[in-house]
Amino acid sequence: MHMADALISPLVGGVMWAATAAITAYSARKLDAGGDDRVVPLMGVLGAFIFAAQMINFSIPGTGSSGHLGGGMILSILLGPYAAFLTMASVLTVQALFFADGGLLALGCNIFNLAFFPCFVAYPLLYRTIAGAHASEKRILVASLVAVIAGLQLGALAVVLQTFFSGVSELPFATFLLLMLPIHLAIGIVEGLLTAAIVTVVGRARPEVLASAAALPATPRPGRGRLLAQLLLLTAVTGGLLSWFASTRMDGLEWAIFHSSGKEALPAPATDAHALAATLQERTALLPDYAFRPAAEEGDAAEPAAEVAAAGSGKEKEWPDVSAGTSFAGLLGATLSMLLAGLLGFALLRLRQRR
Amino acid sequence: MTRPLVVVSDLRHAYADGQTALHGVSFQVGSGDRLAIVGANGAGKSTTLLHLAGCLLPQAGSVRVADLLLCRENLSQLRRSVGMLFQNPDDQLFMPRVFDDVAFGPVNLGLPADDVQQRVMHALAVVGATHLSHRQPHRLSGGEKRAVAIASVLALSPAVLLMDEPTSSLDPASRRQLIELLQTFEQTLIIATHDLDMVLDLCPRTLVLGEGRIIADGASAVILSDAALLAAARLEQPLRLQACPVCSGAARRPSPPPGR
Amino acid sequence: MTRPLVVVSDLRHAYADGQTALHGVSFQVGSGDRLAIVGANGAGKSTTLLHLAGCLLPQAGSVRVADLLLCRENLSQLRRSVGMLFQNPDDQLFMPRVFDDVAFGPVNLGLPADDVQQRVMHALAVVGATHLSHRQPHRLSGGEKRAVAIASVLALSPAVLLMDEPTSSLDPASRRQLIELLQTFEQTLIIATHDLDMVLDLCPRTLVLGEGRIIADGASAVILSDAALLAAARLEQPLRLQACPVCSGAARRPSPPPGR
Amino acid sequence: MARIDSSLPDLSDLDGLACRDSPIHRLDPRIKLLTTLLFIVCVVSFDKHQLSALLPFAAYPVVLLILARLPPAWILRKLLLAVPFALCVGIFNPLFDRTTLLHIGSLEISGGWVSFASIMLRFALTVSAALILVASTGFDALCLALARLGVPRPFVVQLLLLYRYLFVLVDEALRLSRARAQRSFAGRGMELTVVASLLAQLLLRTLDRAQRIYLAMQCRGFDGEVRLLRRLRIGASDVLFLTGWTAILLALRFLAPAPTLGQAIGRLLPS
Ligand SMILES: Nc1ncnc2c1ncn2[C@@H]1O[C@H](COP(=O)(O)OP(=O)(O)OP(=O)(O)O)[C@@H](O)[C@H]1O
Ligand SMILES: Nc1ncnc2c1ncn2[C@@H]1O[C@H](COP(=O)(O)OP(=O)(O)OP(=O)(O)O)[C@@H](O)[C@H]1O
Ligand SMILES: [Mg+2]
Ligand SMILES: [Mg+2]
Repeated sequence: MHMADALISPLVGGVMWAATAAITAYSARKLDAGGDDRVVPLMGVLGAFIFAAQMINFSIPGTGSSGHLGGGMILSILLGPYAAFLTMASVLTVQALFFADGGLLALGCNIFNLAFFPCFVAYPLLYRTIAGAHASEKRILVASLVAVIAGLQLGALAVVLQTFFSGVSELPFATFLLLMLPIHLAIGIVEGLLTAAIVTVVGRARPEVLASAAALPATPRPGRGRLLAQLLLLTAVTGGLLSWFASTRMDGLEWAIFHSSGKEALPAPATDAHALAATLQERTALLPDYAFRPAAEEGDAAEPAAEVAAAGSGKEKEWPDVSAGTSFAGLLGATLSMLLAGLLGFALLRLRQRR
Repeated sequence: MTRPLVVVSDLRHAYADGQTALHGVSFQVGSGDRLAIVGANGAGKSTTLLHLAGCLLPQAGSVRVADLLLCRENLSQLRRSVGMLFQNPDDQLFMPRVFDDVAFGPVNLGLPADDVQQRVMHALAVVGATHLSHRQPHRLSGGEKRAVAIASVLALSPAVLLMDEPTSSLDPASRRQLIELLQTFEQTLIIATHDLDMVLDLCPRTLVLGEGRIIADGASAVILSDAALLAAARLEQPLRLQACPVCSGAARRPSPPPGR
Repeated sequence: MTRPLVVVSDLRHAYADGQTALHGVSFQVGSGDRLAIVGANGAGKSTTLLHLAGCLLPQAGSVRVADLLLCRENLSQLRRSVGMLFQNPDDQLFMPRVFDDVAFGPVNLGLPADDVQQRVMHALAVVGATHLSHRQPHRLSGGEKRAVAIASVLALSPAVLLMDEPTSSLDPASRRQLIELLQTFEQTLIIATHDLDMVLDLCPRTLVLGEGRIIADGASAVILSDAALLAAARLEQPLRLQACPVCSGAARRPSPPPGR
Repeated sequence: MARIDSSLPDLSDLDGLACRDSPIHRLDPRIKLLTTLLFIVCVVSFDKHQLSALLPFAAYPVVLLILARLPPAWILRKLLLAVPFALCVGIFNPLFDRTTLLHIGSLEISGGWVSFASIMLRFALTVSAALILVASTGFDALCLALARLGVPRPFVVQLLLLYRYLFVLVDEALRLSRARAQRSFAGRGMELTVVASLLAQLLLRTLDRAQRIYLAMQCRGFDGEVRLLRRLRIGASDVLFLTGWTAILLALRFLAPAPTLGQAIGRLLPS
């Protein structure tokens, strides 16, 4: 599932860009240090393979809908995490540029969701742990299933978080999450099965391919620690800088909220699901809330979740009344400027034809 | 003679990128005939075959096979009477074992297991590949792959067999074996190829395509010795006719090799 | 004659899966000679060429090109005097534009930009593909791809040109053009092929491989008319040396085409 | 995904468009890339109920489209192809946000619909800007720009190879699925096991191909480094383009002339 430019704020997009840029640079450095130049064409062609493989779709049993191969996990199994990450990143870049899947600003989010989680989390922590170096076919099946599902769930969660923090979509956090996770569980099961089946066939036909990839180091432990630390630091710095910039220089409303909520200590990890849900709802209420009020009223942001319903019915607070006139004026102005743009275009066109 | 089994009339096709591959092609093939389709690279041979096999639907004009009009509704019925051999056997052999691959079509027809077993063994026997049934397709030699690919099509006992460049990349002995095998077939054969010597051995009738149009349609012996026609279609005489002093006075003889 | 440019002695090679591809192959090629390597599928032709190109290192025996022994240390030096044309031009044209692709080798040699430019344009001119320099490889026709692939090898001005099945999947006219182009070359040529008619036109000398061993080595005219030898190697006489099916009584005459 | 199948011709179209010549095509790809990014950031940085301030941004794609001589119908078609996701998420806004934000006559328009419209507008603007960038630059030039802007080399080489072999492998996959369709009847032959062995077959062939490509690269002196010969040069027109658009975009972003203009006119109108 791709994030789109239209749904994210520059802050979220920027932070994710910074994070993926860091991982890309890190992976590229690791790859250079590996010193195996055979991997260069291999990565390129496997990236093209992922595209081609997505053309061949299959029916998901019992649903009548069809799915296709995602790619992050199978690339990790064949190439190891670093090369797999770079390959997935390039696949997503081509999708963003040519198929308008996502967009340039959302590219950071998409690479993070669809490449980082499978390659740097699910593969080393789950697949490698379960399958080991010389896996039996049963272990491959279990490992692929678990790892692919986990990777996809993390990705889906990240999509929801990014959407939520961007605040463009009105979908409440919990609802969106409840939409996303089950769908991605179903997709994950099918994709896990498919991944396992492919790995098994390749393992039978070319055992050496899997063996050489399994011999590659998965993320080495100290490296992983440092990577994560760097990532966190970088993310924090970018986030802080951008939100400061935003709150002082741009129109600030949305960002100030984010900024202040970002400074609050995150709620302690909830031990029971109920507490978690409550926390989530509280946070959910935050953004819809601010969206309906002028900046002045923005103080009581911590109102309970019932706010959503109240705002939904739209009876008590007639906030937008004041701005109805403004909005009308805005539309008028916009129409005029569209007209101007059209005229400009027309003039250019004539000028060109004259030449 | 026999009444036409395949009727193509005014078939046109443009690919999605705007490239027009066929500008109105019409021909008929009788039951049991063997037709060769020849022409330069990009002339439209493969596109024509893909229509007959139901892989592409006509954008204009029509295709009929065994009195069945090619359209979306008739597709799966039409595919039962047509078998297509793709140019590269690797494209066609996608199951893990030779047996599974040959059985793929019959199983999808919903036949009972015994029936499938029998069809598969028969098809493998026809191409002389019974001993390969438990091998993995990608470990076979080029000639073996070709034989298995043919078996996987024969297992559906199609009335029409379509072949796209069946002899390319085979060594001369495997090529000869294939030609001899095809000579024993009684199905209707339509072969797209650059191998004009094979045409001479196998197909009484030849259709010459050029830039999506039919340039000539007639007896192979006549067409393949018409040097001017062939040159116009970016072809040349079959090599055996080039060397023959009777058939081609002007043809280049191989120069004597210089001594070392 | 000239002193040997390429010396292969007792070359053996087994692939990682245990398959022995070469069981001791020895031959020499003089500067400016043209040698054809023929044999059945899997005979070891490509494996031999890969050694000469420095893509594989000898496991036993030795390979010398221009007095340079093939070993890990000499590899990059040796590759400057050898150029290899792979069977599938798609595998060889890996850069986004034709120009970049032809420039790939010279740039890697570390030549200054002007020099590279000049070499590229010269190489493209030799194969008549100057007009293609800004095209993208995936939009070229089969024959054009082949020409560009040759240019990308020529740009390194190698002393020895190795070619693996250069005529496969070309239409007859493109094949003829390629043969005529190669006839103008003065480099040493070593060609692995199934196209024995091309051998007759291009290579005075032929080496026959069978199951990793040399079966015969000598003048093409002699070898290619020795039917018993060729049959043993799963080959057959070049088509032009075979009897003309139209004239000779024994050959099957094509039956008249069915009336339409 | 049948989409790649049907988008591939579009991809070739893109190549064709990138080969044309126009003032925009001649600009340095780095400049175009940076301007496009700035444009996208400006567009998405507005509040979600902003519609009027967004509309003037349409000037950027319109002007570039015309200067670059790209067919508008083509961009529109691509936009429509990519619409579903933004639509899927955006369509919830009217459900969850029903506060009336705007009266036009007796018609009440809720905030949800406004933000939905805003999402769709953002979508149209950002996607068309990215499409124009690619269609007027070409993939290889963009990769070159990325390399010059400091993107790690392995990643760029990767992109180049991926793009080159996309066409080759998609063709291969198309042939494989055609061969499968040939022998599939009445919906059978689409099972997971079949798809898995089909994909495994494609993967094995891809691995072989990668090996052959590597050998071909080695034979021409490949040592792990792919060097790109072409130079990029930033000229006066590039500087002009970048500074001009930066000024315009920032002005549109921070001065929001449309509402102001509208208000000014609104005051003139008899209310
Ligand atoms: N998938 C495709 N998309 C766009 N154009 C195509 C496609 N396939 C073929 N073409 C074009 O259609 C025309 C006819 O192609 P076709 O494959 O039928 O030729 P052919 O006679 O089989 O050639 P060859 O001898 O090279 O196999 C060519 O110009 C080709 O470039
Ligand atoms: N990468 C490989 N791994 C294992 N075995 C291989 C490999 N490449 C070739 N072989 C085997 O080595 C032998 C020689 O192969 P080679 O490719 O040299 O034959 P060839 O004469 O070029 O055949 P063709 O005419 O089909 O191209 C064959 O038995 C083949 O199966
Ligand atoms: Mg064809
Ligand atoms: Mg070979």
